[in-house]
Amino acid sequence: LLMGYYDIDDILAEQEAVHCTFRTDIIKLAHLDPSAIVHSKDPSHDNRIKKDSKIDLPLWIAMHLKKRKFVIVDNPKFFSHRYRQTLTADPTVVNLYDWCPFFYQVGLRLSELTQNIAIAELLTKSFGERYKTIMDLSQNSVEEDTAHLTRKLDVMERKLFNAGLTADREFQLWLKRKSKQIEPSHSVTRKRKRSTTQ
Amino acid sequence: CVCVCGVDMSSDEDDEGGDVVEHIALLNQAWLNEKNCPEILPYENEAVNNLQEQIVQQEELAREHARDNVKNYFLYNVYQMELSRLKYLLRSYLRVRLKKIEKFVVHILKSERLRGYLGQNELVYAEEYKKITETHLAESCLSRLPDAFQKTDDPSEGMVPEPNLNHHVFCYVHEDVGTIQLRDDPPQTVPLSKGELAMIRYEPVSGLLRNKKVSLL
Amino acid sequence: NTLMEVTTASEIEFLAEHEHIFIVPSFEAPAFAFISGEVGPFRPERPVSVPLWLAIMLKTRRQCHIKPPPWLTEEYLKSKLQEERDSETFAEMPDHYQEIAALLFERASDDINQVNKIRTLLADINDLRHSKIRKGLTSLKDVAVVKLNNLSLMELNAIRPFFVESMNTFFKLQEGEEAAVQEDT
Amino acid sequence: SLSLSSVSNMYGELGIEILRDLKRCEPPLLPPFQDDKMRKIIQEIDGLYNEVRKTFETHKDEIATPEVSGSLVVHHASIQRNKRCMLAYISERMKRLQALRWDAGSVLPPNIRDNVGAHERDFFSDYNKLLNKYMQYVGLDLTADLKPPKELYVEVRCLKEFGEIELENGTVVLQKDSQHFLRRSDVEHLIRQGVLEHIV
Repeated sequence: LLMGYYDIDDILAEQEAVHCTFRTDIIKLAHLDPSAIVHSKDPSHDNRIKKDSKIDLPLWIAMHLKKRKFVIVDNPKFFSHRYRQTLTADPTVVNLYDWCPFFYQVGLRLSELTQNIAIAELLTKSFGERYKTIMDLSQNSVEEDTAHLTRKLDVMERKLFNAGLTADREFQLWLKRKSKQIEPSHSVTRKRKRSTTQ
Repeated sequence: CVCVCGVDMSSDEDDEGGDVVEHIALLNQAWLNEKNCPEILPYENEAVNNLQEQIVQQEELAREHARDNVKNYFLYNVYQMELSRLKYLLRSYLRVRLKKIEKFVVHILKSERLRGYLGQNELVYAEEYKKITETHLAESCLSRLPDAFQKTDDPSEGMVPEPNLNHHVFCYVHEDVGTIQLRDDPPQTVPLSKGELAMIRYEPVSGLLRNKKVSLL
Repeated sequence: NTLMEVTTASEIEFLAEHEHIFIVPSFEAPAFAFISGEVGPFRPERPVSVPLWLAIMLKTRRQCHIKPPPWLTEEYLKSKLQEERDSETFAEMPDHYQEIAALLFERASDDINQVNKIRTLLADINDLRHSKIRKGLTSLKDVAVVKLNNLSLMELNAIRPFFVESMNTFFKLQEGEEAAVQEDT
Repeated sequence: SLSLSSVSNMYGELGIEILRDLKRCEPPLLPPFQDDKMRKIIQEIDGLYNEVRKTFETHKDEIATPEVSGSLVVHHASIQRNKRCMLAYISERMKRLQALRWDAGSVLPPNIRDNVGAHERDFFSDYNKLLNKYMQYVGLDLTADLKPPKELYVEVRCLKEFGEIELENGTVVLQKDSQHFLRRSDVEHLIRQGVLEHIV
C-alpha cells in the first residue's frame, strides 16, 4: 500500500502506538523501554532490550521489527474483539476519533502487517455505513458551526466531510448568485481578522 | 448529448476563423479534462498558439473600434468581453497544468513519454522548478545529513510523488467502446456505450481519454 | 490526495455562457466578428442567435429581449417533471439547463412567461433529481462503476468531491483487504 | 556523541513536534520556521548514524544475529523517519509559500515575512522569478482572473486610504469609503490585496 511520503497525516498516523512483545534480545534499544533504565547498568553496556519485554512502540518502528519477526504485534484495544463487535453492531454511533484519530490508516497498516483480514473487513464495513451519515451531515450544515458534527469522525472521515461540505456550500452560494464576487486573498483576510481581535 | 463547449460548430466554415472555432472547443474540453485528470495530459500546442495569435489580432481590432468614435465604445466593450473570456480559458488551462507539473515534476521529467506531453515553455519551467525545489531541500536539510541519506528520489521509499491512477473520475463516453477491463484478477469488466456517463477508476479509461473516445467532466 | 483543483460552479456557468440563445434586438448593427465566430447582423425586431454571455450583456443595457429557450416553458417542464417521477433514472435535460435558467431568472425574468411557475417546476425537478442522486450514493460499497447517465455537469459537480473521495476510499480499503491475505503466513 | 540515556525515550519525536506545529496553523499562513528544532533533529540523526557505525565496528561478526541486526534496523529506520519528517515539513511550507505567491503576489505579506526562514526567502524569490519568466513567455498574467469574468466593470468600495492610481482613462483617487465603477482587470489585484471590496 503506497502512502504519501510527504503526507503529514500519514506520518502522524504512524506515530500511533501498538503493543509489541520482543521475541529476541536486541542491543541498544533499551531507550524504547521506560522500565529499562535499570538494565542500562548492565555490565555488558550494550543497553539491550530483553526477550519477552512488552512495550508500546510507534507503528513506524513496530513495522520494521515485525517484518523481520523480531516482535509479535498485538492489536490495539480498538481492534479487540469487543470493540469490533461494538462497531459492527452500530457503526454510526461510535466515536472513532476517541478510539483512534487515525483509525482507518492505522487499521490498514495493521491488517497488512499482521495479515488480519478481520480488521480489513471491519474497516470496509464501518466506512460502508458511516459515509452515508457523513454525506447527510455535509449537506445539511450550511452556515452552521460544524465542530460538533465532526466530533465522532476520524481524521480521514473529517477530510471527507469537509470535501462534501465545501462543495455543497459553493453550490448553494452559486444558487444564491453570490459566487461571482471577487474575494480578497486568504492571507489578507486572516491578517485582518487577527488584528481586529487583538 | 453532454456538450461542454457549446460553440456553434456549424457556422462560419468559410473564413479563416473556422480553425480557431474548433480550437476553442478543443481547449474547453482539454481544460475540463486536465482539471479532472490525476495525471498530466498532452499539451494542446496548436490550439493554444492559434488562439493566442487570434487574441493579439483581435485586441488590435478592438482598439481601432475604440479610437473610431464614442458610439463604437460599446462595440469595443463587446469585443473586450469575448477577449477576456478567451483569455480566462487560456489562463485557467495553463494554470491547471502548471500546478500539476509542480506536483509531479520529478515523475514527469524522468519519463520520456510524459516529457513529450509538456509544451516547450512548460518543459523549461519544469526543469527550472525541479532545480529550485531540490536546491531548497538540499540547503535547508539534506546537505547536512550523512552522505548515504541525501537522496530525494528513492522510489522504494515512495519519495517521488506520483499521480494516483486509482483516482475516480466522471467519464463521458463519446462513442461505443465495447467492454472495458476494470481488473484482471478476479476479472471484472463493464460495457460503456455512447452517451453514457460513468464514475469510474481513472486507470482503465486513461487510454480512451488520450484517444478522445471519452472525456472527463 | 484531494489536492486536485476543484471545478467551481462559476466555471461551469462560464461554459454554459458559450451556449447560443435567440434575442430580439432593439438596435441595428452589422455582425460582430468574434474570434469564436461571426454573430449578427442585428436589426430591430429580427430574432438572432447569440452566445448567452452577449445576450445577458445586451439585455443589461436594455438593447434586446431574450427569447427563452423552448424548454424553459411550463408545458415542457411539466412533462419533464412527470418523466422524472415515473422513472428510476434521470430524465434527459437540455445541456446546462440549470445555469441557463439561473442566468435568465436573474437578468431577464421579464422575458419569461409564468416565471414563478417555471421556477417552482425547475426546483421540483431539481429536488427529485437530487434525491435520486442521494439514493444512488448510498450503495457505493462493492461497486466499481456508477453510471449516472443524463446527470448534468452542474449536478455532478456539487457532489463530486464527496462522491469521488468515498469511491477512492472504498477502493483503498478493498486493496487493504487483499493485502491482508496476500502473504503466506 | 549521543548518550542514549539522555534522550527522551523515543527517536523522531521532534519531527512530530514540528509537523504538529505546522498543522495547527491553517494554510496559506505559516508559523515561524523551527530552525532550532531542525538543528536538533539533524544532531539526532548524526548521533544515530554514529551509533550505527559503532555497532558495525564492535559487532562485526554478529551482524546477522537478531540481537544486532534488530538494533541496526531500528536505528536506520529512525534516521529515515527523522528525514521524512523534515522533508515533509519543508515541502508543506514550500507549498504554502507557492500558494502565497499566487494568492497575495510577489511580496510576502508582513504577517508572514518574519516567519520565513532564510532559505525559504531565497526559495520564494526563486519561485517568483521563475513564475514571472513563464508568464512573460506565454504573455499572460496567470495570477489574474482566478474566477471566470462576468463583467468588464465592477463596483468597488475603498476599504482604506490608498491614494492615486493611474488608469488608462486617467487617475482615480482611492479614499477610504469612496465608491468607484472601474474596469475589472484594473482592480482585481487591489480587491485581492484587501484595498477594495467588490460590491455585488
